Amino acid sequence: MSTTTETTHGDHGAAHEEHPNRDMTYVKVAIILAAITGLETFTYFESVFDFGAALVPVLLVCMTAKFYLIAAYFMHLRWDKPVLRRAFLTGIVIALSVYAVTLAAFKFFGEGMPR
Amino acid sequence: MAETLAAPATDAHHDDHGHGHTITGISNEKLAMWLFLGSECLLFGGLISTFLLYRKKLNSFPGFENAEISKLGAQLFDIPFTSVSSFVLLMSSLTMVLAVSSLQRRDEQRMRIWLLATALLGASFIAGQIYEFTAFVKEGLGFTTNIFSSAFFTLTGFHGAHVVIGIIILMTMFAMSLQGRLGPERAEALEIAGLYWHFVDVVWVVVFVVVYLIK
Amino acid sequence: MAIVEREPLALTTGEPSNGSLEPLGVLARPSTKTGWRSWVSTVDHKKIGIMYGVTALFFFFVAGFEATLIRLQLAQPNGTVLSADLYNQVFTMHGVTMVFLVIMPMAAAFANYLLPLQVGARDVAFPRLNALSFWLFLFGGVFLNTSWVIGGGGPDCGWFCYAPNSGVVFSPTAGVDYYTLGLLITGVASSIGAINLIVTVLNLRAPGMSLFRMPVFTWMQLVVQMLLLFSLPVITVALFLLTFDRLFGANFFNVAQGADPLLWQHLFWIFGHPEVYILILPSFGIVSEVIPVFSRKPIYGYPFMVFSGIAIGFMGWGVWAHHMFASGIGPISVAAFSLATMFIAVPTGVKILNWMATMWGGRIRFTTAMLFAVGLVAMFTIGGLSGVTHSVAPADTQQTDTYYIVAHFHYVLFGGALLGLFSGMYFWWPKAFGHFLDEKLGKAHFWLMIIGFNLTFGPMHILGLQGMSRRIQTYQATDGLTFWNRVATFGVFVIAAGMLLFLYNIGSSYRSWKAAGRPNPGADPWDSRSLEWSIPSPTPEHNFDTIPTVRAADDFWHRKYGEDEHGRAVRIAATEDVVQKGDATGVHLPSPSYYPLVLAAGLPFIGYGLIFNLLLVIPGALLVLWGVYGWAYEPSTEPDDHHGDHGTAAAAHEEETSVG
Amino acid sequence: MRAGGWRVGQGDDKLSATVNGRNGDHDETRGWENSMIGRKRRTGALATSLIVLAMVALTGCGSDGRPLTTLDPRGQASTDIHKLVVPVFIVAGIVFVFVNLGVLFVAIKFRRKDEDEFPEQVHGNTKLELGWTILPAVIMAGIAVGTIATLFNIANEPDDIAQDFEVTVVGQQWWWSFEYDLGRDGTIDFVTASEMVIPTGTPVKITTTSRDVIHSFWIPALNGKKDAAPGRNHPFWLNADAPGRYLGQCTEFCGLSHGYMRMLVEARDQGDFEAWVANQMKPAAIPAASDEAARRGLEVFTGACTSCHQVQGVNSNDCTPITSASQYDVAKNTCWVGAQPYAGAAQVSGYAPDLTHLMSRYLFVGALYDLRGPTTGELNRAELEGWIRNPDDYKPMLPEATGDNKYGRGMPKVPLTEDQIDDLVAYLSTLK
Ligand code: HEA
Ligand code: HEA
Ligand code: HEC
Ligand code: CUA
Ligand SMILES: [Cu+2]
Repeated sequence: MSTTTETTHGDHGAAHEEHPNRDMTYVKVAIILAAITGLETFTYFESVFDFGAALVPVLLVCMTAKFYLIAAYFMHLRWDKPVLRRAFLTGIVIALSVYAVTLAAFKFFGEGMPR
Repeated sequence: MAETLAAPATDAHHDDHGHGHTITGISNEKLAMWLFLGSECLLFGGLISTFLLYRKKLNSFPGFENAEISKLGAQLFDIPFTSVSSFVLLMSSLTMVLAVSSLQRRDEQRMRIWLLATALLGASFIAGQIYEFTAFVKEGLGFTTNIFSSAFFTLTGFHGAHVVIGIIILMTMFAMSLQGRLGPERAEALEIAGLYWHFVDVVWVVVFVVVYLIK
Repeated sequence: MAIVEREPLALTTGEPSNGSLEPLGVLARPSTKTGWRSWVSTVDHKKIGIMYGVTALFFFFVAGFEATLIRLQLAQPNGTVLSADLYNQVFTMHGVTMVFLVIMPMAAAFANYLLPLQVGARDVAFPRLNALSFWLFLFGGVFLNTSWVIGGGGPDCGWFCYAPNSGVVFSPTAGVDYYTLGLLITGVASSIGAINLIVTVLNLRAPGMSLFRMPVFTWMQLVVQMLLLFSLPVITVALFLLTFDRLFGANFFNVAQGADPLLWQHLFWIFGHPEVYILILPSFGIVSEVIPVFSRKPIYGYPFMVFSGIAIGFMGWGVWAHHMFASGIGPISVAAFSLATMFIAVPTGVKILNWMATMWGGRIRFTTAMLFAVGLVAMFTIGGLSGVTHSVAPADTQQTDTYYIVAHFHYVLFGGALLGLFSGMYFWWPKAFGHFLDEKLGKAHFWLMIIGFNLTFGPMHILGLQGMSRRIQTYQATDGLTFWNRVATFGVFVIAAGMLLFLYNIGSSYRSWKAAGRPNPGADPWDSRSLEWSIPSPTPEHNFDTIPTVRAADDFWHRKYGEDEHGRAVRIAATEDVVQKGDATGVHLPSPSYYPLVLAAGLPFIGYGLIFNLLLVIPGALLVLWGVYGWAYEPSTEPDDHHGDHGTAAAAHEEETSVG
Repeated sequence: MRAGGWRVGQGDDKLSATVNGRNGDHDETRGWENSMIGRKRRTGALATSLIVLAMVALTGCGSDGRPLTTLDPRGQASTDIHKLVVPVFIVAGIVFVFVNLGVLFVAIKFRRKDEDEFPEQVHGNTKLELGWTILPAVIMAGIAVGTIATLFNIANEPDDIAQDFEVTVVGQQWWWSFEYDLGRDGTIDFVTASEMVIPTGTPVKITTTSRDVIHSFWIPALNGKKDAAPGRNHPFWLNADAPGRYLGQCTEFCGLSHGYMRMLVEARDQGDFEAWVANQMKPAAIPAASDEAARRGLEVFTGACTSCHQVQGVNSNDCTPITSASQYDVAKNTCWVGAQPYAGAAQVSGYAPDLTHLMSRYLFVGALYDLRGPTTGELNRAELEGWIRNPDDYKPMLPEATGDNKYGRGMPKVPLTEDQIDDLVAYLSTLK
């Protein structure tokens, strides 16, 4: 994978400066993503290590981190115009808040769920 | 005529550099894709919430606390297996972004390889999902078995359908590339297809944690 | 002149333009500019807008006929005009048709026609997708209405189709399947349309047209399209769940399995409440254009108008459960949603008062368009105020599902949305068709509508408070509800007379215009403010000879008028000198295409297939495939249409992502 | 079929006669003049509001002859609601007058008179606009305070709620049943249909639920609505200030005969209520041998009707006919929803009204028809026979499972001879 970087860059040089070669970054991000996925999977083996009450928060943090990394790097939001980020974020924010409220109305959070 | 009216428009900026030939500098297609992805958040959000609600409901439903039924719920999950397919899908995002990157640097040959790799990884994810589904059905957890199963198959099925559509798009682009219709000048088209692909991956990131790992 | 020519713009996606790609398939492009072929293959936003309008008007008569049946049935106790079963289908289809096939597409008609003009563009961002939206809407609407003739009657579940009553156990005929599949089809249409229009507004603005120089109508449509974009997926989920339940035996609303019937309600109203603002905001936009023009004053408090629109859009997301105050969601949820709902009165009030302030001190011309606009201000307020009385949750438990609610939503929908749309019709008619609608007939139309409307729906407030439930196919003589029901039934005939007069007006205005030798109304017949009036009437196919450069809000007005030391407008240029001539030639426009039509035509087949026989899915899927691939292999612009001297920002883009 | 003279909603004076208590020993003076139906509007109740008065004047005076009106509260909750809504109506009325007169004024005053004249080009006034942003917000905040207070006031069970019994209100297509749990111990002691009886003064704890689709329980004079949803139990309470008969209507669209799904709440004095309860607790007596028609009727009944209907003392626990009254044990009866923890809806109404004390009711068939004369208490034989002869004439239903319609709902037309119908009515009229 890493060889990609040099060859392509050498071939085409400065003519395409608007497309900086980020392949190394992508690979690094992918390694981090893989590592987080490993951690996530690890939580499943409770007999090896029990996260206890921290399980859900840990998983949610892992999930958010992966989400962020993919959206920011692979989807270029980091480098693209803010309008695009806002369009996507609007969707996420509306979805999160609206559905959280819905679930709350069903008494989803907390113990038990009276009918 | 008033002076101001004759004066040249100072704010008529023509920032025609980069991709943008529009007033925002973003191409129509890319903006459209992001808007679409924004709206997809609400779609998957709805499916995920339905699933969460019904998983919890089933557990508290009278007569359903017993072992036999809960066997027909989350206990069936084969986490190591799903972890592998999650990993496969994750890596397909890497190959996708490398394909885009290759095309941007005019390396069409390499782009085609990455593209094919992405499609293959996507296909193996789908194969894994088909295997998982058939295993569940064999265990007695069909689409119509209970509220949990309906919600589970619908959510993962919608995601699977998105992946399949993504594979079709990727293969179409692969074919176009072979025909010479996907040159570096159309790198953005590939990038946009990639956005869709990454989004489908991101949805799985959420599904994997929320559906499979959190009990 | 002051208009700075904008540079021609290149194709963004580098579609090869060497002409090597032969259009594929049997559907060769039509070359005619007139005749039915030019309509079915058009990708011109103006023609599409007009088709939206015509279709919506047609459906209005259908739904209005259904309303008339409802009123006839209710004219006296124990009515026998309709059976209970038919009544349930009729009111369901009345509501569904009015909401999804009348107001939404009528608003889409205005959006399509006007947004590109108001932001100074040559077309929408994706002209073929635009055509696809229209055809999907048309076929979805027709599909929905064929339930009357094929397959055991219309849906009988009410327009919000609560589960489990809409499940296959309780509604065994195919009616509800038409509802779910029909709304899925029209939903796709609206989603595509929303993306298209948002991109158009954000990306294709003329130089200098910053967001805060956009006309208020454009702003309101932008908010509406955002609401559509994010709310449609929610009802899509709901509709899919119900479809899966009904057709494939899923358990989403199967209470015996532990499903919760409130899930549907939440999903529906998360969509449904933004939906009602989707219905009203376009009309708010129209009125915000009409009132300034006929008051000869700028809109009062432009920033407040814009921000209140945005605020309504945002707050609209947090109030959905006010439709569920009696549904048993628990006092804390009820309290939260009650409070959230109340404060929507604030931004809406800003709009009402700013319109009044716009008129204040103006020199008001009461054209028909202005009458309808002022009618909205007065009538919508009544509906809004009854809305406030609903938002008081304990009070709403007495009001919900009574005619008091029916009164509320007809006041906001008819007295708000519909009056606004009529105002827009009278206002932009000359722009679209090159002649006026007769003002005398128009005013008669207006008064018949206002009087009939109040006669029909005013009494419903009383009926509701006196305890008349909605969706009942009849009431008892001893309920004491007969008198006001009679009045309401009488009212609908006054409305119908008004509507027939409107039809007559359309015909007779056209004929007398023809008889008078087709006099042209000129580019700017009303002395207006926004860009669409700076180009000839009817709008030339290429919209703008040259894309204008914008320096201020109401740029066109400021080309005509300056201000003297007292802040009074003074003419600085003759209108004829500042308008465009419409004589540009060789403007590069997107070519017509049949493929949107082909693609859209596949979906009803798939729908029928799911309902009756899966074999029918095959021709449907083939049509869709044909559409998609024909589309993908057909360049959006014919190579030999390429004249090159006037590029366009938008029109020539190839939608490569549309393959997926 | 719906003879006017028999209608409960009739506001006539002739209905103001006293109705005798079923047990005879209670000389009930509640009668019709105490009921909200046909009762004169309470003076002064609406005098608080000019606007509401105007509205009421428009409607042609109060609740007279309007059994379902919301403007004439007769219970604690409905009165609270009314006290809340009247000021809101006033505020709305003021804004209405302000805006509409304002529009009228502006329209007249600022008409254009001169072609060429131009007004001052005012672009706005931030202070003014902020003013009319804040003012409505303040008004709404005021309304919000009252709303929240009333809301929780009504949502919370009152302290003096009846401790000795509670009622589960069950909606089904297209009638209501009321399951009384004496002692609030979770077992259902008796069941009525269409008519529910409560004591005056004390609030009564109610739970709404449903066997099939969503219905909504609404007695306008006593409280707002509460949906009855399958698989869900919604807490609710009712109380009536004075004895009377309060009509209600199902207000959530629930299919074919939704419009015909009504119910009645009858409030009785405490003693009267207790007598009623005591009677309801009794199983039905087997008709005396001398009453041959009724005996024959019972035979027809067990042959044709008990597959759906229950008569305590005749049907067994598992809903099949029994031979002796001793087999009847209400605590173990599994035919009733609520007799055990609610485990999801049957999805389809396989249940029919309990007829044990049919003749203790005045209305039947979704509280739509008079079973007995409101003044005389005399059996409305024609209606009852007609109903048994052809139920579909009275109420659109889908009793037959046909084709797509997999489950029947409602009462079928049972093939009976006229003699059999006469006998049935003779038997049914013994079910006091
Ligand atoms: C065009 C569509 C539209 C619009 C704009 C509105 C606007 C509002 N609606 Fe309405 N509504 C519907 C369409 C609409 N509604 C429909 C279709 C239904 C029924 C669905 C069904 O059941 O079938 C419904 C039902 C409905 C309910 C549920 C009732 C029930 O079923 O029990 C409620 C409850 O809160 C409600 C509230 C409101 C409020 C508070 C507003 C506010 O936005 C109104 C704000 C406006 C004003 C208040 C007037 C102007 C303001 C001023 C002049 C300022 C000063 C005012 C004050 C200080 C009060 N509406
Ligand atoms: C924009 C939306 C809109 C509009 C404009 C209307 C317009 C009308 N509506 Fe509608 N209505 C709804 C949206 C709308 N409605 C909705 C959402 C519901 C809820 C449905 C549900 O509960 O599920 C509803 C429900 C509803 C009910 C309650 C039914 C019930 O609960 O049982 C009633 C009852 O009177 C009614 C009446 C009318 C009338 C008389 C008109 C009139 O204004 C119509 C006037 C138009 C015409 C008359 C047609 C034009 C003229 C001709 C065709 C000429 C020829 C005329 C004849 C042949 C008579 N409507
Ligand atoms: C298949 C079931 C079924 C059978 C058999 C049946 N009924 Fe019914 N009956 C019903 C249902 C359901 C209702 C409620 C109808 C409504 O009000 O919507 C009802 C209502 C009634 C009522 C009115 C009860 C009330 O309080 O509202 C009477 C009386 C009655 N039936 C008598 C009979 C008699 C007598 C027979 C036998 C000849 C009979 N029924 C057979 C289902 C049945
Ligand atoms: Cu039961 Cu409506
Ligand atoms: Cu709403």
